[in-house]
Amino acid sequence: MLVMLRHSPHGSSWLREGLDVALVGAALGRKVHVLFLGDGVQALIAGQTSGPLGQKGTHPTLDMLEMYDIDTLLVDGESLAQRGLTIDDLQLPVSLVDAASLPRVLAEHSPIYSF
Amino acid sequence: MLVMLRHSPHGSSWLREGLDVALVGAALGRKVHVLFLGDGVQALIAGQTSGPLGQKGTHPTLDMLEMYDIDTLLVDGESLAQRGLTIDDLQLPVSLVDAASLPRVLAEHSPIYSF
Amino acid sequence: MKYALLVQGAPYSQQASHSALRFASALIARGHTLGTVFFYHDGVYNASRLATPPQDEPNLVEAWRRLHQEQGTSLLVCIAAALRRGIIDEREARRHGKEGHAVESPFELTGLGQLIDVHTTHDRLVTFSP
Amino acid sequence: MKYALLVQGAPYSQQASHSALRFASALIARGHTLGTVFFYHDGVYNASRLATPPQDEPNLVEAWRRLHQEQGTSLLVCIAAALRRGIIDEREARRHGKEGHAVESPFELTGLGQLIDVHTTHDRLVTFSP
Amino acid sequence: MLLHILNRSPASSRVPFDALRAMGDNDRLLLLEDGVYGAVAPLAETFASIRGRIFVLKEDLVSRGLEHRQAETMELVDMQGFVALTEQATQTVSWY
Amino acid sequence: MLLHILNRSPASSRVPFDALRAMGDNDRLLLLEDGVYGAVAPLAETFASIRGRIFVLKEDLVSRGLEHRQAETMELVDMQGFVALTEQATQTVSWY
Repeated sequence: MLVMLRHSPHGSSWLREGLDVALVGAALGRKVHVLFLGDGVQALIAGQTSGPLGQKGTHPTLDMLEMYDIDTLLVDGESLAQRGLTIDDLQLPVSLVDAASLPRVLAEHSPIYSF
Repeated sequence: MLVMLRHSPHGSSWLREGLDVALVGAALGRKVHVLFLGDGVQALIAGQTSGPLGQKGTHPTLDMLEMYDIDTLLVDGESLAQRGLTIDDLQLPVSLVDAASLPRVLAEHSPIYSF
Repeated sequence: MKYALLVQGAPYSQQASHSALRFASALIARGHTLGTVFFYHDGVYNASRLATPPQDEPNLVEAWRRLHQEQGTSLLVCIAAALRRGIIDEREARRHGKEGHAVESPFELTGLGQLIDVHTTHDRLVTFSP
Repeated sequence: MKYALLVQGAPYSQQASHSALRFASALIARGHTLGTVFFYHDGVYNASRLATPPQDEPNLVEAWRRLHQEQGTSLLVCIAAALRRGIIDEREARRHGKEGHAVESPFELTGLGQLIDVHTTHDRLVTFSP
Repeated sequence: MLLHILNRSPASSRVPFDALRAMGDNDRLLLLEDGVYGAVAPLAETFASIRGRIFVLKEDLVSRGLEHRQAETMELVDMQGFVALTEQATQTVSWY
Repeated sequence: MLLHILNRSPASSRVPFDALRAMGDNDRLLLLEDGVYGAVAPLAETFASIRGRIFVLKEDLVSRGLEHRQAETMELVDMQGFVALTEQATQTVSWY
């Protein structure tokens, strides 16, 4: 299954709730790939902290993905570039997806969840 | 007072709830002006209907504004143009606000509510 | 075909619930089955029995309930998303020492695993979000 | 100065409530008063006494309540926005024949007029929205 | 073939552009809710590259006062037409 | 002088552009929540016209891992600095 993450951390619960779907899928034995797209690429920015009121943020969850055997982290290159980011800015090793490959990533996965 | 309406009808309750603030303000004797901006200009498109499940929409409320002595309806011209609309497409007579006047509209009103 | 819907919008704030309910009627009219509606994110607010909409507006909670009665559709509410939002049933209310509850049958609090399983038991999943 | 806040985001879905609570602490630290918090749109969900967040996350309903206790801040909830969203108090529950309620003191269901009046009784209104 | 479902207008959101980039050559796009504002010129030009594969939910167009204003590249479907599109697609992807 | 408060990023939303158009010559803009993504190049160029009048909420920048990445045109304020901005402005306008 593919979990598309399109929302940024801290601003809303979309990212956290999308990650929960990925973790539960993996816990149930599904092969889970994650695609970061749009504002979702900002989930990967290194150096995030918890929120000022103690909101946990999502960066600790990202570090847990590997423990759940979720090791295919795909990142849309154009979304990164639009935001002035490169893979060196990210907290985890990822696979860049270029413009030509993006539709193929979606075509090759089923089911697809979009958060 | 100025009520800025920046959301479209039917998609969410922002527009309805913003209009309610305008109506209640007028009912309490405040002089209320309304500014349609961004997606909010779409509130004025003529020929709207209720939703397929019977959702009331906001077009009947717009027709009630005059009864509440809310007769200054300001519309951001650039927001209209971006959406391919002209004042002939609208259900009510409005005053167009051009780019130079927009900041002045905000400066001249207090309080300002933004929905 | 057997359909499932994922509903993620609050009922009186966004159009997602309306669209999902209309889609539900249409798929049934075309001879399909609606097996499951899964409520996640702010969609869990659709399950509140305390919702008191004005008489002249659609009663969405009632519409979901009718789907269950007429079609046997399961109305599943993600428990983790629901608890923090105050959408608790009698059992959770007791467990957390709260008086009163917001969810009752035919809505069921359940784990996210049920959303994952939807794909093995249904032919299509369509998402309605704010 | 005397401040009022308008909060329009659901508490566990959007950052608006967090920002508003932090702003509240900061303005008090600077010697101002927080007279009123008005909850509108999905902000009314902040008033649900049934919210049951995980222990390791901020309890926002509790944080609002503490503001009232420590500062005397009025916690006003728009009644029209609240009723359709299932945020009802005991009186509304009785009136609509519902058992159970989601709002209790120090949150108060009130009309939109109170939001309009804020400007005559407060020096600043700051809006936190999703 | 995937059916992409979009409820955002290109006048206020960048999500439509992400959806377009993710679409395969045979994929289809359905505009619904506030997405239908994108069916009208000049916003409709956003979707020029998927001519023949773009659909608009009629009920949502009508309730917004946009009936008969959609660009000619847009094919109208009613709710049952939307269901038919989901039958034909292997799966759906929602953009919001 | 008005204080405009923006929680949307120009990468995903058009709202920042509406806010800029509505700003007077002396008005100020505060970026907070997801708005702080706009404080980093190249998105920060969106706000080139209001140099000297644009502020960024530090806590939100830090929690998103963007500390020290903001453009030099951006002035950082903490929550108390945000309150100070609301003291100085006659009123605030929120863009979301």
